[in-house]
Amino acid sequence: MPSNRLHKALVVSHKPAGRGYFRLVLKAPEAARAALPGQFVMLRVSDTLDPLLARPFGISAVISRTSLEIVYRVVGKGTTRLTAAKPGQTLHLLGPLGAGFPQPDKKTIPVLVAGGSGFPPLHFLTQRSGARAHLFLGARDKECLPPAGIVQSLKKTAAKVHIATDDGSAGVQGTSTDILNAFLLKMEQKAHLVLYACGPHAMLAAVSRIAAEHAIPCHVSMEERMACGLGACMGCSVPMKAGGYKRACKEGPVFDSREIDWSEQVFLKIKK
Amino acid sequence: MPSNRLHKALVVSHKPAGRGYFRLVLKAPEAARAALPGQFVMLRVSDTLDPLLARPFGISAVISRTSLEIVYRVVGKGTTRLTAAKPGQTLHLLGPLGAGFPQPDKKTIPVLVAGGSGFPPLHFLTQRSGARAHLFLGARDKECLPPAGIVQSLKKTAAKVHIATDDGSAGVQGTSTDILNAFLLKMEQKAHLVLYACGPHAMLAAVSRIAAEHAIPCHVSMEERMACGLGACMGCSVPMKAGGYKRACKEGPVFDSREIDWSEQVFLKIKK
Amino acid sequence: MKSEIRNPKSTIGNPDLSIDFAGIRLKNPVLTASGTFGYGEEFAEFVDLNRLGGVIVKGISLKPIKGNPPPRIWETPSGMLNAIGLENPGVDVFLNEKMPYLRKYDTAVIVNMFGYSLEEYVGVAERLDGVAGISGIEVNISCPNVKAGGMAFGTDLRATFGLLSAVRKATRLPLIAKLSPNVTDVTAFAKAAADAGCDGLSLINTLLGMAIDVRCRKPRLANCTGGLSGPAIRPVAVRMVWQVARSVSLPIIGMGGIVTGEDALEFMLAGASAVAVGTANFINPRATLDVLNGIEGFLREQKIGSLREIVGKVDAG
Amino acid sequence: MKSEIRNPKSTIGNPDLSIDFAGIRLKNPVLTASGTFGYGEEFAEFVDLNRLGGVIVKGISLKPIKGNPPPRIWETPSGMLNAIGLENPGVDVFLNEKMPYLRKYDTAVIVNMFGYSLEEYVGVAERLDGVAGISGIEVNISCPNVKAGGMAFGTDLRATFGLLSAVRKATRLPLIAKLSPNVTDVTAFAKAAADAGCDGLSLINTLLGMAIDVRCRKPRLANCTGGLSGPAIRPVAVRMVWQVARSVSLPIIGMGGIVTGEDALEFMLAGASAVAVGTANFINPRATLDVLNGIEGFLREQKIGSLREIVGKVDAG
Ligand SMILES: Cc1cc2nc3c(=O)[nH]c(=O)nc-3n(C[C@H](O)[C@H](O)[C@H](O)COP(=O)(O)OP(=O)(O)OC[C@H]3O[C@@H](n4cnc5c(N)ncnc54)[C@H](O)[C@@H]3O)c2cc1C
Ligand SMILES: Cc1cc2nc3c(=O)[nH]c(=O)nc-3n(C[C@H](O)[C@H](O)[C@H](O)COP(=O)(O)OP(=O)(O)OC[C@H]3O[C@@H](n4cnc5c(N)ncnc54)[C@H](O)[C@@H]3O)c2cc1C
Ligand SMILES: Cc1cc2nc3c(=O)[nH]c(=O)nc-3n(C[C@H](O)[C@H](O)[C@H](O)COP(=O)(O)O)c2cc1C
Ligand SMILES: Cc1cc2nc3c(=O)[nH]c(=O)nc-3n(C[C@H](O)[C@H](O)[C@H](O)COP(=O)(O)O)c2cc1C
Ligand code: FES
Ligand code: FES
Repeated sequence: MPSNRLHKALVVSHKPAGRGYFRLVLKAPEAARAALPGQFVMLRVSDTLDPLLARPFGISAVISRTSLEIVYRVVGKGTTRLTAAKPGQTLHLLGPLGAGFPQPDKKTIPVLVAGGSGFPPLHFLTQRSGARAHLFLGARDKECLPPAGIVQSLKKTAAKVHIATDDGSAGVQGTSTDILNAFLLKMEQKAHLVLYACGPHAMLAAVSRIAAEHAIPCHVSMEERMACGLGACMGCSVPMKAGGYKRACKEGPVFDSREIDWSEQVFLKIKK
Repeated sequence: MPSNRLHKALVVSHKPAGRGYFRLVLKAPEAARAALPGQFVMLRVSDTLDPLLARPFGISAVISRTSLEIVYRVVGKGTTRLTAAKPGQTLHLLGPLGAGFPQPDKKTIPVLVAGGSGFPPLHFLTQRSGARAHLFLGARDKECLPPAGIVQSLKKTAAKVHIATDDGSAGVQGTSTDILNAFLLKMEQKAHLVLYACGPHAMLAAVSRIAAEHAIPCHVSMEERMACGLGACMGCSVPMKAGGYKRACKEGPVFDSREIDWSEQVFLKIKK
Repeated sequence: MKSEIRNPKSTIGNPDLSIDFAGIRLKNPVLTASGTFGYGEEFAEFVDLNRLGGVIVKGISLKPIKGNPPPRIWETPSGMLNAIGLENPGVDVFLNEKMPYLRKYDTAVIVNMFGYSLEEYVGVAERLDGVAGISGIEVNISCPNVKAGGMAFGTDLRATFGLLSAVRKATRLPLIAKLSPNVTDVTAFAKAAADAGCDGLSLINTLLGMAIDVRCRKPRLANCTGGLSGPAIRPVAVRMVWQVARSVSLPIIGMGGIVTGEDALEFMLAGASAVAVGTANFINPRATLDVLNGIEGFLREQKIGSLREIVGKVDAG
Repeated sequence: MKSEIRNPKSTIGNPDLSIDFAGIRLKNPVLTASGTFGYGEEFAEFVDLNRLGGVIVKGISLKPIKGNPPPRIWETPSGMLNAIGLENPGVDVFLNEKMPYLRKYDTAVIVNMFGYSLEEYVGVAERLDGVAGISGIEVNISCPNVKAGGMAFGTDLRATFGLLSAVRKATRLPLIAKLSPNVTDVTAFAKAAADAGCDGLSLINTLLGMAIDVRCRKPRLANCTGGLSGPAIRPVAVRMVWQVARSVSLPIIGMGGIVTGEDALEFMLAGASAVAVGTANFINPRATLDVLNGIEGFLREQKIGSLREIVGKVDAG
């Protein structure tokens, strides 16, 4: 039973990327070949039983025919432990997992909105089809933006990167949704715009509201707690407008924003 | 409340020593200064909650005014994890702990008997007062003896090292207790002999029987499972002939072999 | 019926792992714990299902169940909390869409089921009875996640007996009662299951637990409490299997924190005839095979020809 | 009497951690769990006992207890099993040799005690009553290690009520009942303790567990089963504290796997007025102070002036 999604990934490089992030390059040829923007991997951060579960991370880039890039923020037990991984060692990697972003077609003008540590999948998306993309980054202040290296790389590939910070320490003062809204209001021709968003639930809810107002299709990538990443544990449920739940690891993490029951999302959710 | 027994010990060097052992040199000045042969330390092998407890290791040598040597065998979860400790990192070290061997006086001829991974405390003892010591090493076969480097160092310091293996692949064929017994039978003048033994319970029981037969004082170092190492958990009990138990970590690990209730020791014990 | 190890005089060289468990033929004692292996399909990419002793599927009810609002899971030291809320598509969808897939494999299919009333339990049992490819029924009387659910039955002796007796009448399939660990004396519930005519027992289900986000001042799970599983609970599970094996003659499927072959062997020495791998599937999709290979390797190493020489053989003095 | 947080209008800058627990004045809510801190002296080298809210000493009985044969402990995933067998020098030695040392410190001394019969419990209570320097009694009705011991009381409602009522009559000291987690409904035992006139509750004691050496085919503990403690059981402990806090008005000492200040705050949000640090003392002799500093730091960070704003304040929806 040869599986092409369970890998012993070799740590090729692993360095602090600034602003509390680490950049991890993993050699996992089959995964690198198959990876699509919006998909993720489950990484075991240690072989001990604590921390027990693997951690989900979006694929931030495919940097060679054989290697993947993960950019992660150190927020707790698992990511702290992960920082100890040294080049030359291997990590158990499961992936690529989930359904990524629908591939933008020739005419599409991708509008990307990233909040918090949600930029990696969008970084991968700009790599693949970013030439005409407008990217919106928002954060409390400059230090909460993605690492400088990532912002640079985004500026290189995307048509334009729009930045907003609550305190105005970088870009314009305000939120990513403020400047997104302003941007869309200025646009007469919205026919080919498609929104792609990843970040905290509250931000995604706001983005999907804006999308609805401007009648623009919107794809959101949902970060839910995950145990298996394979659709078996039912732990990563996202509430659907149609009733019931879908699994972020299987039907998602990318969903059409109109499918999601944001009320439950935003008000029932308890997550740092 | 300044404590001189809880240390962040710096890993100075950490290398395989052969025959399944690792040699770990730790910088912990206060501990190095205070350490006595037969005492031990509790080492935390990781900061995660699994493995949870610290591991007890005898002090195998004080190799400078500031550094201790530990020689450990990789037998399970904790020691396997410990092998990952890299020079430059620190380990939580508690010690020196327990009561060591009674200091041999001028006249004493120390007779040391080591089985299994019980040699480190005796190695330290020969360092301190080994000039006239006879050391007996026994093992199943050559590969189960202490690391070659340790055997060399023992031969340097001790008056004589007697080796026995069950299969005769090193030294004479037989057990350490066989050759110990033969050695003692040959001796007319036993007045100044004192036995010091460390190893598996069954071997210690045999040694103490031999000591009794030859009316020689005998000090044994007991390896018991330990949680606290401080005399608080009551987990490391050794049954006493007088009834009740004493704590290997506090009253021990070294006991007068005549104190111990070997029947319970040998027949109730369940340990790999 | 007591579990029987098949053809005992097998060659040492390759030990015989097959058993009859409560009348179910298992090619080996390694099963999948309900709710941790989906309906098999989710793991078929990693595990040749033909190699497993059997698959115990995610709990099935008479009608589809939506499940609890998120968050549904939280990691704890060497364990995890879950409050899935027994989400499942219902027995009809299971039979029409999941069973056809499972039938393709040469492995025992044990259907875990539950209800919110005695009638619902009976209803599911009736629908499963005689369905081709179903080897047995595991009755979840113990799921601690749903206030209205299993708990009430699984922690009340008379309710447990009444429920299992009713289900017993509704099916001729081998009937396995899955007991709750959240009780004072698990052996009393094991006896009640035996008296009700069950053929086997599964234990343990999850321990009821809770975790709190101290900054939000909210439970980590929307449901407040959830079921604790994983290696953290293994000592409690081994203890309960040992207690039950000594007090009831029904064969036992042992589970609770099994990650390695040695973990599984602890349960078997304590008295379990078979084992189920649960949470470990999440941290390693091939965990079931690792456990199987671990057991086989151990038997070889110890020159043991048959599981009969292991089951219940702990020397408790 | 319900616990009262002292002078609530303390300055935010340095939060007031002192409380009245069941009539016992505690300078802060951090105590030591019985059996994990000896009689204080063992840890005085690492912890200034004056900084602790109080010391709950190793369980004391009327006569000295030899304890169980070794091995007595075994490590498990994020936890440990122990079957010490309540070894202790007896109440007389305790009063003559241990209390004089503890009296030197400005910290509350709570004496954990037990017996093998109601009379023995009462006997110990009488001997402790009115002894200078003893702030309160914690009655261990729940130690799972000794077959003849606590278990019988702690898992039987009527026995629990009878025992605690008798002990209540024997002493005017604040009386704290330490409950067993190995029961179906811990709140029923909490109510029984309240009805018997106890002033406070401690929970949880250890969960009954077992581990097996698969090569020797013997239990890892000579006693077969033992008590499971450590971070592994924390979710069960937090759940039980939460359930009890909602059903009984007695103040609670929460314990079970507390290693950090945040762990302690989980218990306090769930409803514990004080906490006890147990197994963590073994992996870090300064654990009690780390927990204390963690709580204080959190209150500062969150600009909380008094514990009153924390205790029982989990928003369970
Ligand atoms: C599909 C997906 C893609 C992600 N991509 C990235 C990425 O590219 N870069 C990045 O920095 N982070 C990403 N995250 C978030 C990342 O998984 C968490 O930051 C990480 O799991 C935190 O683990 P921890 O042990 O350090 O934190 P802790 O808070 O100690 O974790 C405790 C538990 O909560 C879970 N958890 C905590 N935060 C989150 C979260 N935001 N989402 C899901 N589970 C969480 C953990 O997995 C763990 O089980 C992604 C999450 C998902 C679901
Ligand atoms: C006073 C003392 C001095 C020791 N000195 C040395 C030494 O110098 N070199 C050396 O190699 N070993 C020594 N040991 C044994 C060493 O502590 C164990 O080998 C080690 O704890 C094994 O841990 P593990 O997790 O790898 O093994 P595991 O078997 O996975 O450990 C499981 C549990 O059992 C305990 N345990 C296992 N074996 C022993 C043992 N033999 N004694 C006590 N506890 C055990 C562990 O501490 C752990 O709590 C000493 C033990 C004691 C008590
Ligand atoms: C996410 C999850 C879902 C579960 N769903 C069910 C279920 O539907 N029915 C059931 O009887 N047990 C269910 N269980 C309990 C497991 O089958 C098993 O009894 C328990 O997890 C202990 O085993 P483990 O520690 O190996 O996971 C579930 C457990 C988990 C973790
Ligand atoms: C080695 C050991 C000895 C213990 N002895 C006692 C005791 O004598 N009396 C008692 O009431 N509880 C005793 N306990 C239980 C602890 O007080 C505490 O309730 C339990 O360990 C849970 O807390 P923890 O997980 O922080 O250790 C003991 C626990 C351990 C680990
Ligand atoms: S993470 Fe298990 S179903 Fe999605
Ligand atoms: S190890 Fe705790 S008393 Fe000896």
